[in-house]
Amino acid sequence: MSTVDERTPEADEPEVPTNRPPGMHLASDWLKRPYVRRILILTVVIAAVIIALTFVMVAFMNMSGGPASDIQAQIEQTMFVLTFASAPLMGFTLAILTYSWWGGWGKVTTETEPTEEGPAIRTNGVAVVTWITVCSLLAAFLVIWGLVALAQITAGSYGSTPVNQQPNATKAIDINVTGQQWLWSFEYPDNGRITSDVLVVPINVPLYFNVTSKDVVHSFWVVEAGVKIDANPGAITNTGFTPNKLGSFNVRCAELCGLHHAYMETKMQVVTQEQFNSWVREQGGVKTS
Amino acid sequence: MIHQREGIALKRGLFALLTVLIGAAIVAGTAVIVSARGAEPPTLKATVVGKAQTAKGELTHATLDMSIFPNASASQPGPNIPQGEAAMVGAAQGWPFYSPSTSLELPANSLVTVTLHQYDTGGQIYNDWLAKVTGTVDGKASYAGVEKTSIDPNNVAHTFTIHQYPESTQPYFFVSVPVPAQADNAPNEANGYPKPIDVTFSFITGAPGTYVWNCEFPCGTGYVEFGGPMSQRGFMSGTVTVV
Amino acid sequence: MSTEITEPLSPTTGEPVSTTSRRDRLGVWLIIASCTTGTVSLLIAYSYLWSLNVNNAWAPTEGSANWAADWPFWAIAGGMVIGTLLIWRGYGALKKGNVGAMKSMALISTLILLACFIGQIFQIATFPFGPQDGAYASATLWLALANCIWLSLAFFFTQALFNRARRGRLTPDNPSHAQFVAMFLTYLCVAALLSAVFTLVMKDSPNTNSPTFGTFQQ
Amino acid sequence: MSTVISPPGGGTTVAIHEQPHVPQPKQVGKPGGFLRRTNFLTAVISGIVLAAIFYFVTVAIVNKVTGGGQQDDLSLPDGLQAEIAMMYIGWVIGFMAGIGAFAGPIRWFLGNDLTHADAEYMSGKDMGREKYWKYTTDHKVVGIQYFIVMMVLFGVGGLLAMLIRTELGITWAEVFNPNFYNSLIGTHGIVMIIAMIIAVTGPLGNFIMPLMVGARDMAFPRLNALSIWLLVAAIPPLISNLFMGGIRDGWTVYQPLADQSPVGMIGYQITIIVFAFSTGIASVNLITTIVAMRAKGMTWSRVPIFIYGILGSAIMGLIWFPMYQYSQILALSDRVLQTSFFTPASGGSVWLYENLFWLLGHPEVYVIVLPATAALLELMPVFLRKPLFSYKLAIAGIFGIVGLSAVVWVHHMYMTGWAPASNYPFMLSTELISIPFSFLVLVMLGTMWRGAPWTKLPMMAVYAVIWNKVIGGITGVYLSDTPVDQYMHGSMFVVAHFHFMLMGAGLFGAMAAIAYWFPKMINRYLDERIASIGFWTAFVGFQITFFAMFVAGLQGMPRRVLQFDSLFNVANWVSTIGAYIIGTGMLIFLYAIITSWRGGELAPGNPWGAHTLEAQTETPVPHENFPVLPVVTSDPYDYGVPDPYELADDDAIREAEGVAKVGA
Repeated sequence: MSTVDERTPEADEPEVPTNRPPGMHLASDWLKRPYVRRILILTVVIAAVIIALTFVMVAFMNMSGGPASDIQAQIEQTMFVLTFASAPLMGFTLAILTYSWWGGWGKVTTETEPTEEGPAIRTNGVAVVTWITVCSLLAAFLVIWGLVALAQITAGSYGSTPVNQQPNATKAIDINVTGQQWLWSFEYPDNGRITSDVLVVPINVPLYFNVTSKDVVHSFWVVEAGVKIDANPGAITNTGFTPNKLGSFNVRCAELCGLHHAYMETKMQVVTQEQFNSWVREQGGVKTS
Repeated sequence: MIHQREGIALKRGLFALLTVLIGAAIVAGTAVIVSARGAEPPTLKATVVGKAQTAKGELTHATLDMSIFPNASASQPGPNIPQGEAAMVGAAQGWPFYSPSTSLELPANSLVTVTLHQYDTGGQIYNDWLAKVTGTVDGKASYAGVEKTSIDPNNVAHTFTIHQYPESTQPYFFVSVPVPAQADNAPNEANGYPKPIDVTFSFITGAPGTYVWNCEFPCGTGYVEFGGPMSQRGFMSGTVTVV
Repeated sequence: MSTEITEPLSPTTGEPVSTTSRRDRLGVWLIIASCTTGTVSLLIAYSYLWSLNVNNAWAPTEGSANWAADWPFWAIAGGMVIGTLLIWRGYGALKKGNVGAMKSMALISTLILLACFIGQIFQIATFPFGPQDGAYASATLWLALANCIWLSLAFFFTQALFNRARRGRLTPDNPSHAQFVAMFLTYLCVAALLSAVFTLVMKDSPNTNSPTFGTFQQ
Repeated sequence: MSTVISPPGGGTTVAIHEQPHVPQPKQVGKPGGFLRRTNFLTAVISGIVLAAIFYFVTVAIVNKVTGGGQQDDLSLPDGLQAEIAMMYIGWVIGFMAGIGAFAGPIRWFLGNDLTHADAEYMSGKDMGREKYWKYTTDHKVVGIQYFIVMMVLFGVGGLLAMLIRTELGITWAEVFNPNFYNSLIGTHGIVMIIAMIIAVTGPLGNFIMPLMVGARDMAFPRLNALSIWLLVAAIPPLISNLFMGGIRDGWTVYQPLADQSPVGMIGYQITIIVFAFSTGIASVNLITTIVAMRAKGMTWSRVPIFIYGILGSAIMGLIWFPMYQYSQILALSDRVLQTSFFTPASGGSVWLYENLFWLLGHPEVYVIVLPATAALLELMPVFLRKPLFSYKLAIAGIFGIVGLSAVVWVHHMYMTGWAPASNYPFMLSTELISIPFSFLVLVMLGTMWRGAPWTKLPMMAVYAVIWNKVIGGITGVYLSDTPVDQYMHGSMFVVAHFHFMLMGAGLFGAMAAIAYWFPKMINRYLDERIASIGFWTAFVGFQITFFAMFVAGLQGMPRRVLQFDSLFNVANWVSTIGAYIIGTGMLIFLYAIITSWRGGELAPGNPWGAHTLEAQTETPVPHENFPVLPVVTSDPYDYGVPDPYELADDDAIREAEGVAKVGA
């Protein structure tokens, strides 16, 4: 087989058992092996491709006009970080996969079972320990980053603490979101309890949503703002965000809710404070002081 | 020997192809049958009656005439969903329904006047906001001749609510009109139903698009009375096509 | 494995019964583990609904007059415990070679469990609420129903022990089935006692200001 | 006892001699007794009869109670709820009675224990094809029965999948009525989930596992037959829901929406309740067999890794399935008895349902993925002629997953708002579970490392599966991260992700495993060429379908919708084309199975030169599996030649790193 020379060691490697310290321990020796070099190159290439793909993913996420809030921006940033962090390991895995599949270590294409046995590698302390360490560190990093990001987002959307206890949210607007089969309706308790089928909100003002349902479970999803919370019957859930982009965005239902689930959609119009006040007035409400 | 092998390979290839074709045929057949079984009722076109002056200038004026029956009867057979389908979904004579059809077709950029003849009893609606008239011309509807912007939320029979189809390229469209209930002891007339309450309202359609509409009053069966006719096309929900 | 066997062999596999019964015991343990999860999910349902009091509809209608009486739960559980102890007792006697004791113990235990079964049905029939009367009613009803099903099983098992002892299938050197039944009954007792404790301890819900269904009033 | 087989590693063999004079209980009637007269046909007949009886009796009772009038309380669901429920229950009981499932308990109750003759009849000894249609206890028969049932389920689920993609591909119209579409996705989901749960542990766990541990049969042969026939009895109610209004709530059938569904929902609930029994019984059987019936000398450090995979899967199924079962029991009682566990207006909680459901719902994913992964780990050394890399790490990975699977379910409920604070700990546990998974990845990579693969379909499939696993893994990292999940939850991205895990890793892994053990089960080779064509066509189609679905999800397309913004059109068109390619590939693979089954090339006892025990007995497998029970003297991975690179350093490193030397 043509690949035999790759599987037999380099000239400077011991052919027979010796008492010299294990070659595996010398990274330099290890890196001299041709297949190691090739795999490392493959790793770099694949990792680069993966990282490039992240930009494509985020581009897709922003196709409908987002991000319309810091929360969505933060979500996209988190995606970048997650991908960057896990790209090397993923690249290495796929590199070995590709290399072995492509036949870098040889191939047996015979009908009968192969006559040649591979190297009897039962385990390898260095490899195991390194791998476990790296994976654990990676996981630890992802968790920590995720926890911090979650804490920030929760703060940004007021988590579940009432809005008046929010230091930065003194002028926030309360909005009662009602999901029912198969409509969203929005009530503005601060503005004379006017009700609307479209979510009209002023830009750069923190919004605080109380969400509930009249019947089954819905999920209140302001797509471009990256905010999602279930509307549960018999319970009130909270979320919120600060729109930072003028325009019209999508509000969807993200939990199957029956016949017209697919049509349970409406718009979020982010307008200037003046436009908002005039809208409130023509709805017969009182404008926020 | 080799020859035989190839013959076998060819034969097997053909049979594999055959398997795929059979599979495709099964899928296609099922799709056709099912899609035919669940077909929407025949389209109800709004009749154009001429021109009308509106805030948006002179527009084509079309009218639409529908009735809401509390149950099927000899005089009103009810939506003709296939017999088997009816049995499967437990469709009962007692299911209320919009008549003559639930698949509506309206002319684009025109004034549409809808008249509903309402024969059904009712009660309280979950969301008081839906007892308000929304999206019609100057937000009013005429109830037996009286113009109102809202009705008593404790005495609603049904609503006629057109809402957005998940399509951002077509104009946003939302119309919701509550329909008051008959008195429970209203005397029946010859056709077995009480004297109808007539509700008339007009709205202006925009550019062509597809929408859906449904009743928002819990007039079905099951949990919160939104099962049965409420979750079955052809009774209390349908499509609106603006052409 | 040598041929001089002091203990009987399983007629179907030819292995010594100690081997097969060790295997069967493991199986019984696993079944009990699985059943435990089931009981736990009923208890979760009870305590979770109790803690939430959704829409203020935990309590059965107005006032605390409609809580189910406590003593039936304890009476039934007590009966089950006695029945179980009898089976253990019979098993002990059986191992010592006293088949007659096993027979009588199994018979008495059967009668006790039958009484419990009837009592359980009576309790369900006389609950001061129907299944529709809110979360407490539902959860309590199902704790009782589950117990009812368990009891019918237990009755079947103990009666079977009696039959098998009579037919000479339970012998001092092959007593394991009595032990399996006793093990399962013990689990049933724990389940029954747990539901008795839950229904005793968790009555008025701790959550008094749950939101009214479909509104924003807390 | 003429033939003596030599166990791997060429150890000594001893025979457990059948005792010639085992004292037998009195033989009642002919061997087999009642079971001589029962088979599938009698089962179906008695099932239908009893279903009819239950139905009409209940109708009579209900009419007596309600006075036969039209129901006046509109809050009751439409249709004949209790009647239909009782009909299904009647079907199940009647079917099991007709197949003879109750004969055993009754005989035990009366004390007429089985004789050896009875047992031999029940295990289908010297019986023709009809044993596949009877309550046969032989694990080889049960394995084949599972194989057939699994393929039927995949057929149904696949058909529904094609219908779904057709609807989503035709973006300009509603092909199906929305309520039918909703029940379509629900039925597709649950049928496929059931099929995947049994895909490996069913056929291979029953047929191969006892051979692999060197046992003559499963620990509880009659429970084995019970589990398969319970499964068969459970399927008709599920499929019939499509003709009774359907389940319009997705496979998770979240309450209380499910209460609005027509009577079809009852079919779903009965099916899950029965299927949970079937799974529980099967798990008890698998675990006991693995723990108590291993061959002499097969210590825990010599057990093939596939066995560990089955064991882990069975443990999770055993412990967690009752949660799902009870959630459906309570839902059924909400429907029929009007209790209020999940109806908030009268004190129920939707969060209670979601918790009970996902307490199984997540471990179930590993119930599916673990055996498939373990099967690949099992066959890689054979085709690479190398030992399994770091056997103990693989075991650690499997049990790490089993342990952690119990504490991650809330990541399905990040966005339900039931306890926002719980998102922190559960995000932690969810990310932690990636560590044991990484163990398994390292084992696979290490086994590949410097090995020359024998390019047969099973080995090539391993590459495909690992690729899918990596994609599923990285997207899983996004979803397990609460902030990102806030965008992804309930979107098509999730759908694509779990298809990469369940189908990409689970189903394709199962296909590889089937291809590997097909010669042993059917004693004919699986037609390499046709099967490969089918496999790779399906694989390519799979990538197209679900990468397009990722795109749709990122663009913000929610799950379970039949009409959507034209922004998602392109992605869905591509996805549908890909789905049709998958269908084509799967049909070709199916044809390969059928044709090889009927007239494939006969296979020897050990077609791949494996060292595991099932490869040591001849094919077709004798009724007693092994003429002489084997004795194991080493683990089955003693492949390969001493490695010049490693000769010097093995022990030094192991001492240095404290990693124990594995195997012989």
